Amino acid sequence: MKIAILINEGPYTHEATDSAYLFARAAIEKGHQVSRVFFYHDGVNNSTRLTEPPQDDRHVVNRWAKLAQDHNIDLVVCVAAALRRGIKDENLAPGFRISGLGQLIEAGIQADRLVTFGD
Amino acid sequence: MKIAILINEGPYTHEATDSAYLFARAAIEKGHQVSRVFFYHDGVNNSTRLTEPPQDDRHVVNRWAKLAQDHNIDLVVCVAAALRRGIKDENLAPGFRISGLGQLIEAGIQADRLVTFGD
Amino acid sequence: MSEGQVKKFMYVNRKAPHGTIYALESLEVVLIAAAFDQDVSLAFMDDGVYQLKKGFNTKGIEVKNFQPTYRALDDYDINKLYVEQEALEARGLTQEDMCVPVEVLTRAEIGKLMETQDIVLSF
Amino acid sequence: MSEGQVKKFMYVNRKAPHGTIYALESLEVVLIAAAFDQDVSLAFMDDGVYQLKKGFNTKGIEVKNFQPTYRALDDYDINKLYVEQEALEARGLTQEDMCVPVEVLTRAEIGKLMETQDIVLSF
Amino acid sequence: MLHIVNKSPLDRNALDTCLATAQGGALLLIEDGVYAATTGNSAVGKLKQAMGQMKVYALKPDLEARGMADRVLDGVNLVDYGGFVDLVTEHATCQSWL
Amino acid sequence: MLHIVNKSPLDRNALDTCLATAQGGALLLIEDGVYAATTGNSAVGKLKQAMGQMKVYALKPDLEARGMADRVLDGVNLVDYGGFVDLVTEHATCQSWL
Repeated sequence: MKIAILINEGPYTHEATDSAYLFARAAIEKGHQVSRVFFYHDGVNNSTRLTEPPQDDRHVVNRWAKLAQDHNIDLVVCVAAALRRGIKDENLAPGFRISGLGQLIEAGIQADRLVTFGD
Repeated sequence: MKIAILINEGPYTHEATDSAYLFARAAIEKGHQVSRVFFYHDGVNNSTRLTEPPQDDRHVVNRWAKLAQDHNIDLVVCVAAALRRGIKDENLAPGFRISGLGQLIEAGIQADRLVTFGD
Repeated sequence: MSEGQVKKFMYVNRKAPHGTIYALESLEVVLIAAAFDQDVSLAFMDDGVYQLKKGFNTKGIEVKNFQPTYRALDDYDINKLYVEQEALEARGLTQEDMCVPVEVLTRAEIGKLMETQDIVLSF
Repeated sequence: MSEGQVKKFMYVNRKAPHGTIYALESLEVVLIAAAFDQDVSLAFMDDGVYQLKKGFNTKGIEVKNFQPTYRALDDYDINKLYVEQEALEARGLTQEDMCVPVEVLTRAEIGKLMETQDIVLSF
Repeated sequence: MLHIVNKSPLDRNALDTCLATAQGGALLLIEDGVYAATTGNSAVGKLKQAMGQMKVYALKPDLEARGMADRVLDGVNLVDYGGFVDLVTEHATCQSWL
Repeated sequence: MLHIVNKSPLDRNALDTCLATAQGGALLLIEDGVYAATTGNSAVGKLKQAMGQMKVYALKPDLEARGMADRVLDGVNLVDYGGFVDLVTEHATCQSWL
């Protein structure tokens, strides 16, 4: 099945992006396709290349980028939400792209399921 | 009176930083001194120089910086919380400085009041 | 882009305005959604009904008043707005307090509508 | 740095662990506070009592288990930990479920203690 | 002391816990917390009861932003940000019930 | 449809509204929502009542992280992330009660 994911909260502060990541990985392991992850609201903060979590902690941004690269997931960051919060090409992590809200609606139309993670 | 402020949430998503700003401005207007604003948790996101809110909206980061410059307020961003969330010298807005949690405790000791704004 | 498909999208709003940005950013999604010629409906539940309370005056908190945008929804052919009856009652509000025309439904009725959707988005 | 002053700091924790980072980052503040030779106490209220529930096993959610840090508090001479009795009861928990020694107080008793503080910090 | 509540009484438990914990003093409702001070809200019973023990204030700019300034419960004192500052300075400590 | 609740039942109203709205289907408790599935929690009455109309699941890794995996209410089905995926694919739609 083709599954799309919406993430509404940033890294570390809320469990949302962790739950979404573990869900996405499990979906792929079960043979499903995760077509797109859309980052909205504070979720855009998952895409900054500048995070440096403690060494004994997970690296939320990098593991999304790695999962996306390995399994061809389109990681889309909402441009309007990103501008408000200070995410731009200059601090965007590799593997993410900035685009419009239309990409969320499109993901909903094209995927078989859309699952939301937030606060 | 000497007043310190703690802000636990980022710009735009929560009203916390708006309330804190309007409170700080009113305190100054009443002749009090706002000695330090400490940004913790997602509050560190108030210090990125990269935000570009819609033109008809308030600019949360810049107005903190301006208020601080005009009234000698020490804007301190917690280093541990900032590293986790991708705030570093390279994207730090002018007027803010990154330092340790000790600055929060010190603010509490030295100020007459400490007021917290968050979620 | 939409491949000619029409899906039923429901946007569920349960959060108060201003305290958080969800109400405003949810509205931004809905406006974009209108361009995709999908079947769009909005449900306002719990504190979400406060989003439609007439008479926002945001000067004192120095933020933009986004309430006029709700009145623009009809221009985008978005006119299925459902408001939870129990939520209104618990907050001392009535249909007349709403800034746009809405249909008042019980929670159970909203639940039944939800079952008929292809996509439910919650903010 | 502390100018020789000793103030009474109370840290109020009302949020569940893991769902949000507040529990962990609050603990980081408390550890730093210890270095300032202030009078420190911690109150755990509402879902905050879950922060001390014995037996965290965070392998499955792949985050660091910060519970051992609570057991280190005593090494920093932080040993005034108050837990809300009503919160424990509403959650089916008892003092024996806590991972560190605590004093169980009613809400009213915590309220009285709060009145004796110089600084109350809430996360 | 001054107790500050910024959460809607029908969404979260902050007001309930605040009222059960506070030993007198004052309560200031800000942000989404101001809904607790509006007539017809099912939380007003609790607030009325609290008024016996503590003075209750609500931030007017937050009420106005939400279109609720014309339905404030009798006995609630409205303040602007300057009044908020005064409440903070008049009380020795404050606790924000986040 | 699948209803997903990630909030503690004693902190927010998400579970209450979900249960009052859902027309059958399944309920999955994740993140802080898993506390609703633990014995002795004052919300268990509601959950037991809901079990008459819908199947109830809870995410085991979230229960374990919170030290609550050994006190799960009878009748609650534990799933891992793979089971979460199955629930999403088995139901035509899902709603996250944020």
